[in-house]
Amino acid sequence: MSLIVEASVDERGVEVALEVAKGETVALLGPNGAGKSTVLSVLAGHLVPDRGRVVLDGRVLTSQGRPGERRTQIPPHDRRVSLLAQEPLLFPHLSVLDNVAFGPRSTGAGRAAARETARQWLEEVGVADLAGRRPAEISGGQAQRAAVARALAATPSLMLLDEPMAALDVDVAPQLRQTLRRVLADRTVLLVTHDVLDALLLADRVVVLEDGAVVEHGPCAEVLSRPRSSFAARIAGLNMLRGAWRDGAVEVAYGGRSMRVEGIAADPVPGEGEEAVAVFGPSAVSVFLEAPHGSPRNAVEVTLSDLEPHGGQVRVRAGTLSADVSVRAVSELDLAPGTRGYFVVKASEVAIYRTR
Amino acid sequence: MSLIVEASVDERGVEVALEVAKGETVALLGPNGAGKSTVLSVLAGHLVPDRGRVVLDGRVLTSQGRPGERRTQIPPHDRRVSLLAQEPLLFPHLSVLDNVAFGPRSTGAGRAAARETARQWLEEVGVADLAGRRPAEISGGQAQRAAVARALAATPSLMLLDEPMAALDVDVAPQLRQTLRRVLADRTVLLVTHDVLDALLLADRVVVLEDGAVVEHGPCAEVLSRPRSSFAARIAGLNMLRGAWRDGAVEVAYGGRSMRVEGIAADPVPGEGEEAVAVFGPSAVSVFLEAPHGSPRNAVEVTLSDLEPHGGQVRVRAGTLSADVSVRAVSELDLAPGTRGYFVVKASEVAIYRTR
Amino acid sequence: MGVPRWLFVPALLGAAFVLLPLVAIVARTPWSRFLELITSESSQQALALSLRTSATSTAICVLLGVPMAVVLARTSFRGQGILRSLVLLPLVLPPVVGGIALLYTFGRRGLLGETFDVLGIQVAFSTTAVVLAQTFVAMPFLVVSLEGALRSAGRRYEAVAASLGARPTTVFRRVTLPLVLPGLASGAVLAFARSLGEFGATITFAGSLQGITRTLPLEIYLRRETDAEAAVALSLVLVVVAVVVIGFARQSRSAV
Amino acid sequence: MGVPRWLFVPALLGAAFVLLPLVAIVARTPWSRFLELITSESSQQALALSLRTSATSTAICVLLGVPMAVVLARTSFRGQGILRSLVLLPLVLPPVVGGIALLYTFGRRGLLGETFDVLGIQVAFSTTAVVLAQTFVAMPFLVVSLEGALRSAGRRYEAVAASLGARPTTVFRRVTLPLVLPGLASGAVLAFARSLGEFGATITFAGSLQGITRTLPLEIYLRRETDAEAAVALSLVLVVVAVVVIGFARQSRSAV
Amino acid sequence: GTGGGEEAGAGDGGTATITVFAAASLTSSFEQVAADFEAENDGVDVQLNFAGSSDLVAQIQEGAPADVFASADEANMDKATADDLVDAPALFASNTLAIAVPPGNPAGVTSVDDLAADGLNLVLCAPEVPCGAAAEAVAEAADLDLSPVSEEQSVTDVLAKVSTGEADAGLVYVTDVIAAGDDVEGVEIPEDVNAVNLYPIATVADSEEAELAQGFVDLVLARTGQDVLADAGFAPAP
Ligand SMILES: Nc1ncnc2c1ncn2[C@@H]1O[C@H](COP(=O)(O)OP(=O)(O)OP(=O)(O)O)[C@@H](O)[C@H]1O
Ligand SMILES: Nc1ncnc2c1ncn2[C@@H]1O[C@H](COP(=O)(O)OP(=O)(O)OP(=O)(O)O)[C@@H](O)[C@H]1O
Ligand code: MOO
Ligand SMILES: [Mg+2]
Ligand SMILES: [Mg+2]
Repeated sequence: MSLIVEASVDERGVEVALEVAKGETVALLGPNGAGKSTVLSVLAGHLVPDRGRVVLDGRVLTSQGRPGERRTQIPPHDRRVSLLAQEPLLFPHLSVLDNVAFGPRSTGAGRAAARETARQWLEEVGVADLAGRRPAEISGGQAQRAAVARALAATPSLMLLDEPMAALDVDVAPQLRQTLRRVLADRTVLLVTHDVLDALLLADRVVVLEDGAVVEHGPCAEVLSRPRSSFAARIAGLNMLRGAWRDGAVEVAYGGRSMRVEGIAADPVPGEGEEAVAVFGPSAVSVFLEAPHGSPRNAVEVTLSDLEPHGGQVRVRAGTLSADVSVRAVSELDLAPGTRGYFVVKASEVAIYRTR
Repeated sequence: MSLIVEASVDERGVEVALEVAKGETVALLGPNGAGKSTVLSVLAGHLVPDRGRVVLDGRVLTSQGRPGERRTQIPPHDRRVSLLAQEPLLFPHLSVLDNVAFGPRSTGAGRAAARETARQWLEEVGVADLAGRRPAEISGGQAQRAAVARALAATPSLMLLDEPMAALDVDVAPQLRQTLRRVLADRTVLLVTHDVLDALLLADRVVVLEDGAVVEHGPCAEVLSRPRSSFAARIAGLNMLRGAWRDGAVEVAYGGRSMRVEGIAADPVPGEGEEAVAVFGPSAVSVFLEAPHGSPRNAVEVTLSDLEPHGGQVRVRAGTLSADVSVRAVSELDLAPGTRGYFVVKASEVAIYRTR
Repeated sequence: MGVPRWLFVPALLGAAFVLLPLVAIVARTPWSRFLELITSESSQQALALSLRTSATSTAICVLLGVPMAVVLARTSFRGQGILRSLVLLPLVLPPVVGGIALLYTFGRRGLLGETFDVLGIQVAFSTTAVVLAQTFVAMPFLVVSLEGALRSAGRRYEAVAASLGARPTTVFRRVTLPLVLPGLASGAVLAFARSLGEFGATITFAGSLQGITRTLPLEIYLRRETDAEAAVALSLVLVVVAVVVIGFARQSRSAV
Repeated sequence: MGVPRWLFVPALLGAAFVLLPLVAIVARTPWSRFLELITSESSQQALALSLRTSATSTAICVLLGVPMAVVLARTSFRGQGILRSLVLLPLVLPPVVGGIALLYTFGRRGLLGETFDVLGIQVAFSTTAVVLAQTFVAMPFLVVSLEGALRSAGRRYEAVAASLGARPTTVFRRVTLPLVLPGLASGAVLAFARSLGEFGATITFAGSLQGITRTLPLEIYLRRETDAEAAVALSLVLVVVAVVVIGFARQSRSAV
Repeated sequence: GTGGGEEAGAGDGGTATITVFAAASLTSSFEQVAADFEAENDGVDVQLNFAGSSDLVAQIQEGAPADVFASADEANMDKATADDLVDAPALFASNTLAIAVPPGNPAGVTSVDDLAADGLNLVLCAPEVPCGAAAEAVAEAADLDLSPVSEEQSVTDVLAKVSTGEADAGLVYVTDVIAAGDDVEGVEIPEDVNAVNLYPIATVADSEEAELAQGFVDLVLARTGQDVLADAGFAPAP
């Protein structure tokens, strides 16, 4: 492992342990306030954890509150860890070019060489024409791109990126994503994002944080196809119901009622009474106004909260569940927010597995 | 019209004219640096245009460099225009609650009433539990939500929102989108966004800016289904080729060659030699390794630049064009970045129309 | 963390340079007579007068100086640069010349003397004159530090407040002032300290009447004529008072 | 735009209060003898000496004061609060007492006197003593304004720089210093102005000899004994020099 | 006439105040005289304003509320009489110069002639101030070419340089040597080369308490005042 972290920050309710292998890119996902930026601050050395340990390439960067171990807190500049924070924070007194050249210069490059490197990175993120401007004279998205270039131009052992793609226009986002994909390929990276696409394309593994703790981790594809946390399910666009495995079905409490959800249980089959989740895609869900008859079906009584267009179909939401139905179905059934009905899904479309 | 704007800011190369009707929400789209934030600054009164006029509900807020007209520049606080900027900029010395209560208090509400209003808005955006914290003690996304609440709690004649949904997690984005949809319904709003979904769900009309000028405007659905600007096409996820209408086809220069694109020309049919665009969705595009034979087809020779998963299929990009193909096709044809081939689309799937 | 190590060398040198003379004073203080010296009636009166007048002049500096700083930092008009330089002048004027200038202005034969005479106000040689002299020399301190703080705080938060409908007065009271409070506090501390140490302008403009215009620095000066050690002892009192006041100001500030 | 209207009333009052005494000085200046007075050899020498020593002491203040301000603003250690108050003390010490303290320290029989004697350095009655006196009184100005600027600039940019691999020295040189340049400039202007006007500590510590230790303020005092009008004329020269220097500093700063 | 003030304006236990402007070198003497005056005159309060003589003249010129002015030299009193600010002055004391040397007399100064020695750190008052004029007179009378390392603003400044050992010798008033106690040692200057400085006192023309003011002047000139002054080392006025 290149990076091994264990850190508790009591004031923020964060207690996290995770690892990143050399050359691996790990996406850190989680709702607002989950503790993602906090983890990055600890890694960058800007925040001293109450207890914890950070080891990068065998070097102890932080060791705090560990009995029998020497307190260590390597200062930020000596960590070979670069952080692209949530705000661009371009140095206001330097031109965009010199902002990007700052990293190379600081790590020993000559002025001309650093500027040359900087120019290349600005080219990569598509703002080379703004090289001479001051940060106050460029737009929000342009600043974000320059900040990405600055972070990339530094060549650290570990890169921390906090939502590098926020504030970027549709035009540049895919282009920058390609750039990142290429340049991050052989770097060790921890990437905070709210965008599944970023996770899928850029990361080898994802780690999901909720309320300051790791609730799930694994290869992207696995986490996104078989989410165990509700957050992962939501970002994967999947419906998830959680309950106890009893008698060959998951007993779920939903909307104040208890019900049994049947499906295909994956190996290892959950033990009796063990926590399990039932997961199914919105496209597997049909919407009915009356409770359907016919046995191998799961039906959940719902009140529609919201409809929105979704790639040629309509995504119908009801609480935490959603269904994708055709436009025709919507108009035939006269679906609208407030309509009461049933979300129905065949047992063969439901995957059931243990949560750990 | 509730709002009428005409403004030129020479230093930023911006020259824009647009209108917003009373109670209407207009989405302002455009690439980074197009001038979106600049327009909002002019409206909010923070930037004095070199030439221009801003009229809100019949009241002249700005009038600059217009011969025969009195110079006017109503100060920001007197405009009844509230601006949610790209950065949250919460007052660092006030609690989150008092930040949100600031607008109501400033416009005359008592302390208790203002706090009550503030509490409701914090509830709406889902950070009511952070009411007592200082801005420095909350996460980036939480700050963004509080800033949204603060902007909403002020009850101005015109609301300006600059990317209100950036930095929000997948969890809260839809929820906040619903909130905005409800509360913006009868307000006059100008909304800057990079997200088509925001435009579709929240806005009545969209205005597309490119390089400081309005290149296109109209009802959302129309602009997104029949884009006339390449930016609108891209955010709508459509392919667009632009050229001159000659002999019943659009003559396009693409990849250094000239070719003819056939399709269904919409009324009014373009005049001979007039500029026209050919628009088609990625799902209408097939990918071949050899030039296909058989007549009513348009084929573009391309070099694949990039492939990414896209809702069960794979989106294959080549320059500005993209095609959605099945995973099987990708593996059968062994498609990869760098592969040379042909994007082929039936004439019946191509819409052709004039650009103005 | 984060501060280059070598910086501590000149920092220590600087601290030593400022602190050694203080140590020297303490070393030469006649401790056996110390209590007697500092509890004498004239010392007590002088100290009380110094504290009273310095507090008043600091208050006036805040009342007039904050608006000046705001106007200098937040507006621009022709001649602003010259005005800013002129406002700094009491800094550079030797205090006695400042005292003369005040006499020329508020004295019976001064610019405003007649006006004041008609109003029946006698400014010179009264406690009011002490306050005026202190205010004159202390004002630039407050204005300069506050203007700096205002400039570095920038206008972005004020813009946000205005767009939320806050009128300029509200913005000033609820955003501008709280944001620059640290700058205002250190400006006020500077102004208070300068007032407390003021000597030249006071003796020239206000005279040196026990209990009325003889502040602690004047008392020190007078003692020095006859008893240099006593002057040193009293200076030490001034130093202690200043340290206490400054420390107190810091504490209550960080408590806010 | 944006400044509450009513603020202009106290601002004007404050400006008038500071400016009227200057007007009064100008009004009393003996214009017929003005040129003769200010071009006399002693005046010229005093002015030249003042400019030279003030520039030197400002440079020393920057060299030692910047590190002190950085250490105070960017580190925390036990006793820092007291140290900060102590560093402010030369502000509150009546200059004459400051001069005595310097004598007790650098004088022949002072704390460091013997050390200096051994090194063959004679501080007293030399131009060096003038520079030391000016540095002593001017240092707190630089430290206080710079520390304020450092605190309000915050540490976020420094954190970014460190995460880009910049060592503390690089951060200091390429981020911290440029960011607080306005604060440093106004601190240096304050220090220069205070040095230029310094009287009490100089006369007490350095003495007063034409061309060597008699700076312009000392010359003004001496003239005043025999010819008050001449003193006023020379004060005006001091004022003009100060305005020019301050104005110049501002200009070159905004040009950066 | 020590009783002069008794019948004056504030005689019957009122709260009359007179303000005496006196040269700083008179501080301790005049504090004593004022106490005596208050003791003799019930209900009368004497306010003392001490500063350099030229400061005091400037203040009186600008309308300061003074009743009595005592100067350390005739030049400053002359300024006041020239502007008709004071009534006819009377000389009430005189002072002569002495050489002050640090305790132990490290440079071994024993006579006026030693002041011209090479390498001696000599401090004088500047010629513009009274004690400096006197020093010039001494140099001339003794036919010495003095090259001081500093020409100070006031006697106090000269004394400070000497008492701290910074200077090897300085010329100050005899009274200053006495007041400084152990801080300095005095070396007498022979009468034939010494200079005499005269102290005049006068009532201020605008005084609202003219009788009390005259009473104070009288007290200074009377035995009581003269004794106090003699204790401080002043010689009587010629
Ligand atoms: N203060 C300034 N001075 C000069 N030019 C500026 C300034 N701020 C922005 N610009 C330039 O003006 C143009 C418009 O900027 P604006 O901020 O309006 O863009 P935007 O559409 O909001 O972009 P984004 O999506 O990145 O926020 C850009 O080219 C930018 O570089
Ligand atoms: N300076 C602070 N002091 C105390 N609590 C804080 C501070 N900064 C953040 N928090 C709290 O700590 C928790 C974790 O915050 P963090 O910034 O790590 O979240 P995040 O996962 O980055 O969220 P986002 O997606 O909104 O950026 C949140 O509950 C937040 O309110
Ligand atoms: O009037 Mo003085 O104080 O002897 O120079
Ligand atoms: Mg965050
Ligand atoms: Mg913008």
